[in-house]
Amino acid sequence: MPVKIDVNGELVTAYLEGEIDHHSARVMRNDIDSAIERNMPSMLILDFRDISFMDSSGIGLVMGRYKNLKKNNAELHITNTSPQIYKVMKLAGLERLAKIDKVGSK
Amino acid sequence: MPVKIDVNGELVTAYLEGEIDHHSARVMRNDIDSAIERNMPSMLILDFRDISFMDSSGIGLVMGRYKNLKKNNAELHITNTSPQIYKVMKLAGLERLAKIDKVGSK
Amino acid sequence: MITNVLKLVIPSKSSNESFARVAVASFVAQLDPTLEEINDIKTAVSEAVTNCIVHAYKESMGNIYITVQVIDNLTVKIKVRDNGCGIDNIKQAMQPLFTTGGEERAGLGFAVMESFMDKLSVKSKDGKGTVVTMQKKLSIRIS
Amino acid sequence: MITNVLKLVIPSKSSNESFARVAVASFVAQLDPTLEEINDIKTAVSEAVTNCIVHAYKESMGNIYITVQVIDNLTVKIKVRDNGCGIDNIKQAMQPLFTTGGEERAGLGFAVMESFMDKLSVKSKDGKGTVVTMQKKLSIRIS
Ligand SMILES: Nc1ncnc2c1ncn2[C@@H]1O[C@H](COP(=O)(O)OP(=O)(O)O)[C@@H](O)[C@H]1O
Ligand SMILES: Nc1ncnc2c1ncn2[C@@H]1O[C@H](COP(=O)(O)OP(=O)(O)O)[C@@H](O)[C@H]1O
Repeated sequence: MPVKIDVNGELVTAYLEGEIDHHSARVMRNDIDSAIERNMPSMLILDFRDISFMDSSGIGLVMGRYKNLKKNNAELHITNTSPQIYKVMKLAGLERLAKIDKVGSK
Repeated sequence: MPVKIDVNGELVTAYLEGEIDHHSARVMRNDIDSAIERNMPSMLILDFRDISFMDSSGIGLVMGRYKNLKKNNAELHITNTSPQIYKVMKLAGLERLAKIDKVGSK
Repeated sequence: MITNVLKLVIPSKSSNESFARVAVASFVAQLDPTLEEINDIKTAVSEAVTNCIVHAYKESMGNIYITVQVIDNLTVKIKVRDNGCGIDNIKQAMQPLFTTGGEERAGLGFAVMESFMDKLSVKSKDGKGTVVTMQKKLSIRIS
Repeated sequence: MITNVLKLVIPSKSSNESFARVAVASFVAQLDPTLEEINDIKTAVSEAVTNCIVHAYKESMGNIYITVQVIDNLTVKIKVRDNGCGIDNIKQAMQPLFTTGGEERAGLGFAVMESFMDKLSVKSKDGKGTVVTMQKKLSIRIS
């Protein structure tokens, strides 16, 4: 199970697990999208605390979910990014689309 | 430092660290031998708690030290062997030369 | 002087992406790089290998050839080669956000390689394949 | 059916011993082996690679060729090849405790490979090199 979903009213949190690359991103994408569809959250939190590695496939993953949420005017929030993950997100300019918290920040 | 030496009267304990293969065994061998020479123990304990891997180069290492100790009628004791290490020692019949304690046994 | 070399060949199965970057990272780990350096290399290799799988061989299967050269125990030179479809406009392909991979590709693979490594060069022949060469000099460690 | 293949070439530097076994282990890890299975494979590979470094190429340097074939996602077949000095009496070489490596070699490399893997075969030509082929079938995991 690479994604654990936690629903709290209009707030949905997806806890991602493992490594994000092209290979693993497929399954995660489906899991998150069906959670969005089912729960129609006004805010989605993607929690990266258990992601040990991410390449630009993870950017595709985040951007795709961002677009999906936009349709319902919902917000995206990214938490617990390790330095490696944050560096990739920074390069992609993801902080212009979503609030990004580094690991350890609260 | 792949070997930490602890001297307690005639009892010398060598705490090995890292992985034991042909490459790493050289340094460990020298460290242990000079501790034997310096302290002339009546018992040497080789502690494997921080050894994460060992191949048959480790057998050579143990047998060589056993022979060195024999010259002074000293004993050899092996402690904290992981299942992987114990399996290699078992194959070599090392339990006929030294008392071997598995990790977690006391 | 080349002080160590690794050659590695794997089929373009997407489950090998993870293996490829871990293998290169553990080879480079012998040089005692910083965590950031090793992560940069891992990420760049992941991009290059993924491109072979996603773009070069698309629906087909082929071999991915990875060579890692260590120069003077300090500089890491990595080649990732495929015999796939090739890139006809390399300049365009290397532009950030450009992708032919559809919705879920960010078009940032080359941007990551360029920014995380010191040097990047791409050579390609249409229908023949592509070679990506990347280089990174590690910081000198005082030990 | 061969479901995955890894080819790996490294020079016979003793610092590559650790890399070689870790690389093979992480390749095999894709099959979700037990910890004991992965450790058995790691140990057997370590023995075969060390033999190339210590015996085949002794004071010289040469390449070590490692091939890992995964068959039906269940059986792992590993070849370790060198172009070194070769073994003139294989039967004798494979005997437990036999070594030409002096004091610090236990003469148990082949014994470990034989006991930790399901199959072992050794082919060698004097002055030409040696190929060690080992095979292990993983236990079927119910998941
Ligand atoms: N090895 C390759 N073989 C063929 N085409 C490639 C290769 N690598 C990259 N490309 C082309 O370059 C484009 C940009 O690549 P990249 O920056 O890595 O982004 P992405 O992989 O997200 O598309 C790809 O969409 C593809 O058209
Ligand atoms: N790749 C090889 N090339 C040449 N000789 C080898 C090779 N592998 C093994 N041998 C010979 O076989 C002997 C036994 O090997 P082994 O059982 O692994 O024990 P050890 O490595 O401790 O000597 C070695 O001492 C050596 O003479």
